[in-house]
Amino acid sequence: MTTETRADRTDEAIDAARGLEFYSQMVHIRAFEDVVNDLYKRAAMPGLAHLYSGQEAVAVGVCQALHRDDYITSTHRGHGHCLAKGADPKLMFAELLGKEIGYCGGRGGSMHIADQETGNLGANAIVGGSTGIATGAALSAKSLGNHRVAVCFFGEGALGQGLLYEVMNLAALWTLPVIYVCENNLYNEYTHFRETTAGEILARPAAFGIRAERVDGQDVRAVYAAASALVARAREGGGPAFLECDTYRYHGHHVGDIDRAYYRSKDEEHEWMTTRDPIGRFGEWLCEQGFAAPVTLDDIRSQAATAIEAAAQFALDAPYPVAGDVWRHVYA
Amino acid sequence: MTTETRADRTDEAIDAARGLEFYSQMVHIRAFEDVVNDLYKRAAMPGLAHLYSGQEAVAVGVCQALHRDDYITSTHRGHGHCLAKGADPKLMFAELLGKEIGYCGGRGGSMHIADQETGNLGANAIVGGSTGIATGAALSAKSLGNHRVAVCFFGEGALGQGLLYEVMNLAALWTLPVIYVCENNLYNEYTHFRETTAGEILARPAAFGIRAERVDGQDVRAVYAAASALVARAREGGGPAFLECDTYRYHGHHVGDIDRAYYRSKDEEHEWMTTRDPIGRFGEWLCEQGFAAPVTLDDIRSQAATAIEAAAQFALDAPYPVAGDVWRHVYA
Amino acid sequence: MPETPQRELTFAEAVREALAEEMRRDPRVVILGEDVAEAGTPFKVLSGLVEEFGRARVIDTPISEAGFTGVAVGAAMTGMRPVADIMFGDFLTLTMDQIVNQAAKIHYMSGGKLKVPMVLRTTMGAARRSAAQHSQSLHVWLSHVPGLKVVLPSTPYDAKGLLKTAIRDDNPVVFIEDKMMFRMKGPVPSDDYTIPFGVADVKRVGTDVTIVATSSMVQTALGAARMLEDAGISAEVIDPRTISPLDRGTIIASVKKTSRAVVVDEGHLQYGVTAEIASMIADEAFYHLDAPVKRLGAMDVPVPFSPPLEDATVPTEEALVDVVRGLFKKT
Amino acid sequence: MPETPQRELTFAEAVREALAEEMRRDPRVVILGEDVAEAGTPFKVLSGLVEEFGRARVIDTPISEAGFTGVAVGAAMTGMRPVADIMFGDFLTLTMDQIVNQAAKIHYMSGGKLKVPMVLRTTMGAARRSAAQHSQSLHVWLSHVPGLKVVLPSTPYDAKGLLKTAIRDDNPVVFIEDKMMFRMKGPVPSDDYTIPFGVADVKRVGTDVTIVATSSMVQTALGAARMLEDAGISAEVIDPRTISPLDRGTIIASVKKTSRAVVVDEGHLQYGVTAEIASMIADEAFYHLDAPVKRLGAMDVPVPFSPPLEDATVPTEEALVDVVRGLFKKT
Ligand SMILES: Cc1ncc(C[n+]2csc(CCOP(=O)(O)OP(=O)(O)O)c2C)c(N)n1
Ligand SMILES: Cc1ncc(C[n+]2csc(CCOP(=O)(O)OP(=O)(O)O)c2C)c(N)n1
Ligand SMILES: [Mg+2]
Ligand SMILES: [Mg+2]
Repeated sequence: MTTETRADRTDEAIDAARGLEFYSQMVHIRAFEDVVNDLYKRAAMPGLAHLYSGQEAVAVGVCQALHRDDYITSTHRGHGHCLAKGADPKLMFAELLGKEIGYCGGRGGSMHIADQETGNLGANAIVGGSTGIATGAALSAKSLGNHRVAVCFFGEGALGQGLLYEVMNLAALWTLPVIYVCENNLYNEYTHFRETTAGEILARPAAFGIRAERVDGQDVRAVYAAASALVARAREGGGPAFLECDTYRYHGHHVGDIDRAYYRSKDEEHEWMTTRDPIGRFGEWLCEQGFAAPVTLDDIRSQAATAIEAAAQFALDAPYPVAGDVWRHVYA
Repeated sequence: MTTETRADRTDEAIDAARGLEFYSQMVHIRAFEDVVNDLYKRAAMPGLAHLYSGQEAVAVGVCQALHRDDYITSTHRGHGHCLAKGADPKLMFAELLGKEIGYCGGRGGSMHIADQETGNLGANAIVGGSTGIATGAALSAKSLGNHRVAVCFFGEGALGQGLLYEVMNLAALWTLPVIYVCENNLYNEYTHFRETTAGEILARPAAFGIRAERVDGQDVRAVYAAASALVARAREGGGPAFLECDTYRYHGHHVGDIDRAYYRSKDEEHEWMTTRDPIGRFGEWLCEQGFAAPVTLDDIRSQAATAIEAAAQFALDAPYPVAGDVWRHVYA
Repeated sequence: MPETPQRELTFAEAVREALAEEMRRDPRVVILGEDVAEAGTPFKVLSGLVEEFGRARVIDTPISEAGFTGVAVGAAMTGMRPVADIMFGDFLTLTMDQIVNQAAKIHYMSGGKLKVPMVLRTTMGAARRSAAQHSQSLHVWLSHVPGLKVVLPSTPYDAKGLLKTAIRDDNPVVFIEDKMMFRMKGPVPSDDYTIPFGVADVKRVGTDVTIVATSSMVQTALGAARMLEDAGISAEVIDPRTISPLDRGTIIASVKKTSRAVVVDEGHLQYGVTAEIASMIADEAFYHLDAPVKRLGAMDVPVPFSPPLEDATVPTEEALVDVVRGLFKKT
Repeated sequence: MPETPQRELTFAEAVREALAEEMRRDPRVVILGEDVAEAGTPFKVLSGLVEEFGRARVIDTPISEAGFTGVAVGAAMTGMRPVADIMFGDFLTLTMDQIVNQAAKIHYMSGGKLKVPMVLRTTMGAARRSAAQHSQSLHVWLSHVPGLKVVLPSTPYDAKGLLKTAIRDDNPVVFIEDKMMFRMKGPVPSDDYTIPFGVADVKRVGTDVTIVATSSMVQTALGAARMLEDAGISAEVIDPRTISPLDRGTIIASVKKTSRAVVVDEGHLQYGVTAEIASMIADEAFYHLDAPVKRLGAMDVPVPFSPPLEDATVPTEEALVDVVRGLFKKT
């Protein structure tokens, strides 16, 4: 099985409209996470949340390669996946605030947000816990012959979970249309992945006969190109693939993780944020191509900020579930 | 990480005495299993047993590379490992018959036989279930600095279990002295391993940075040579290794598995038994080297048969535990 | 039980027939597990199914209990109705995350939007000289988990009807068969019938004591009831059939009538199924009880291999008779 | 409790002190888990230990709960005394095979020859807005398994003494800390003391009703007892401290004195810890009870994220007061 690096691969055609769509999505995710962080700091959000800021190019690049009825499974750090797959920020905020109108009636919250309508089978608070689900969705797609593809997003921390290897074996044996997207943001919580990950990451899926590639996860064009090829291949019956995306989370492991010096340096953070920011880099490219002027991008960003603020306000104003409804939905 | 085939590697020095010892051990294991099968057919043994016949060269070749205080963990098909590590057939039969004097006071039986004195941490009836234990024993060895090595025997079916990958990752990260010995006898119960095992077996451990080799498991010299090198390397701090041994079980999955035509052919069985039998091949080599005359080997075989029969009789005559003792040993 | 004279099937045949009928009825039903296809499982319960339905619907898996259970969960969420086969109930240990943290909770966590219509078929029961890792009855764990249903059939008739209900249920259902019952015969209608969950079955009517028994312990209880009859004690035997949901009403009504109760289940005694049922009876029938509610379960030891030891660990008819008789000694 | 005026420590500090003292005493004690070293766990319970004992004894692992638990089992069998740290009790699901089929049974299956002296430290408890996969209290599962001991400390004092006992025990011990108690303060002697397993602690003496409470529910019970006092009801609060082994004698003696009992535990109600204890009381104190034994547990729903829903699922002082008062209404 081939393992190769696709960072410098040429794009699937991204025209101006498509490019602005990518940009807008990444900007919306960033704005969403800024507001989540703010809600936390204002003690307006129950519990904690794991912010996706910095990793936007992965969710957007991959989800842009999918159809609306393709499946994704997501993680504790799942807001970006959810938005990129097409969820409505209003209903997402409502879920994060535990409101009845939220995607899961407030029962799930940030770590379990799901949106069946856009094929999002749910975030998952068990590291690696959704790898079986994504593989099962791919089995359904194959059995039902509906030509859907399933994408399983997970952090590199999930490489520690045996379940991943069990299901990769199944996916390879059964030639299932599933793409395992490993977002390597360098840290399993507060521990560098080099301390938890022996050998070579790509060699692991490759050993199971799974096509394995690596891509610069801060380059949305590269992610989109790699994902498009692998998704097309899976859709045509070419079987599973594994895509490692090198990326970085800008905030702490969760919103409360403020003092990070003991596990990563400010310099490292600064370096990633300034030289590899997926939004900044893609914005420059859009301008270089003449697809947008800087001011257009400024507009997109400020409109996004406004829209996201409004969505949060909608959620803040929405009512909680009534306690008497706690029994609902235990059984279908 | 290197993955290579060692079938044709030259031996560690095997002199006449050593050679006869290897031969005798393999012959004892074969005789032991024949008697187990017979006890089952005579309804003299409770439950079932999984016979090791055909795979003797693996247990003997590997255990000969170990010291008495090195550790092994074993499987449901564990009689061969237990004998090769130095257990007494009398006490083994007693265990298989559920007698008080058995290695585990009759509490464990065939699938849980353990012999602390020879470093055998136990057979295990959970496929892959002992991979953590062996790795933990290696952690002890490293922490306590006692220069021991742990060998984890398992069938290729355990490649399906996620736990194996979790602990291989740990062993590689921590450079633990553990050797994962995969006895590939082609079948997971009644299913050919090709239907359950995607990709390349050796590539799996190699992906975790574990030295991975493959050897003809029907050639005790090759197994011994490969194991000796890997054990020495581990003992010197060189870290974990994985040794795939190609082998074959002569009997059914367990003693009751008589009609096997639906999953493997008589021809296949015949082929392995006649052209690759580990005892026959090694006997020929001993004669070629002038280490033994055919009649010496005949003697060894008949003496083994007699000794094993006597051991079984000892066990048949031994008393059961008293029912009132059922509460003993729940807690230490 | 239907009234016309009927075919007799073994328990294993009843299970197989339920699966075959449901697979014919609904193409979304697939079976996943180790050695389920040509081998038909080591217990031969599934023999013949792959011949009828093919390998795309009777799917041999690697030895990956967590993996294929997880795949079943995902498949169930996206339009299939998988039946995952865990060869020995002891291996549930490997699947707990997928069953408990995923399957059981997904419907609730999604606010009712996602469903996981799957069945996890597995086995329980000791006395096969299989030792501590192949003899457990761990069903109480799953009964403790909201979102799961747990079914313990005790006859071929119940097995067929309950399994069909399980397959048609939109929730994850754990269906547990006692290995010792596979060859037990009983009447099984050839037509399509289902048995609702949460409805206990009075397996024997009696007046003096209520024995609540599950799975193969129902047979033990019926045997004990016959022995008690000789001693002049009339035992009513109630089989909850599903321990989650549990039909509390039928049990309580019986105890209010008999004023005495014993609960027997093959799981370990301590923190076992009998604790829930006994404490419920002791609470809800408090003012009707003439004696304490007694419990009988497997001894709290890992199941030993040695026959005389193993035999000492499992509840027997004699032990049950003794417990019942004890209720009539004191006043 | 010792009599001299004492230092106050938080529950987390008490746990850390027990670990530090045992690690100083015995070089074979090592800690294995995710983010246990420099991070000191997300709860910061282990902060400072890696600085004192180094990375060879406070070992960061990959996110491999089954793997490092299995490694702990093997290390325990061969001369170490590992403490494996499972961040959230919800992740026990991933380790069940290693704990239940391996650790719990090895001593028995080997006829007493092999030992597994290890501690599995983990957490329990809801009310942190952490939703269904980070809020469970699954301790009843482990209490059902012969070969394991299960410890539920309810105060800093108990935490230190019980953890030291756990580390010195030659059996696998599951030690479960309620996340909501980590900041609770209480007196903790600085000297070396241990608390024996299987000995319940009467946390409050009373005469009218016995409340058996575990873990953080002990605090709930003490709060309820104060409220009940105002209503003229004197409640005795008993904390079993270890639910396996369970000190049946102390509980029964109390109930024989008070004639009424309520059992409260934070696990789900159905098939939960309260069932064992309540059924035991209803049996052994049958002739002394003036009212049925009542049980209070977490609601039988996956723990919801939304605050008003989550709050409805956990037993509260008010709910406990209501249950107790109910016992005095009927005669
Ligand atoms: C099975 C399991 N173990 C531990 C945790 C606690 N935990 C939550 S997130 C996390 C780190 C995950 O790292 P990674 O997979 O790289 O994702 P990232 O947070 O970097 O996006 C851990 C250990 C968990 N949720 N599930
Ligand atoms: C976790 C688990 N799943 C299933 C089984 C049932 N089982 C016992 S042996 C076996 C096949 C093992 O195949 P392999 O590992 O190749 O060993 P072999 O029998 O060939 O020696 C299976 C599936 C088991 N014991 N444990
Ligand atoms: Mg990460
Ligand atoms: Mg095999």
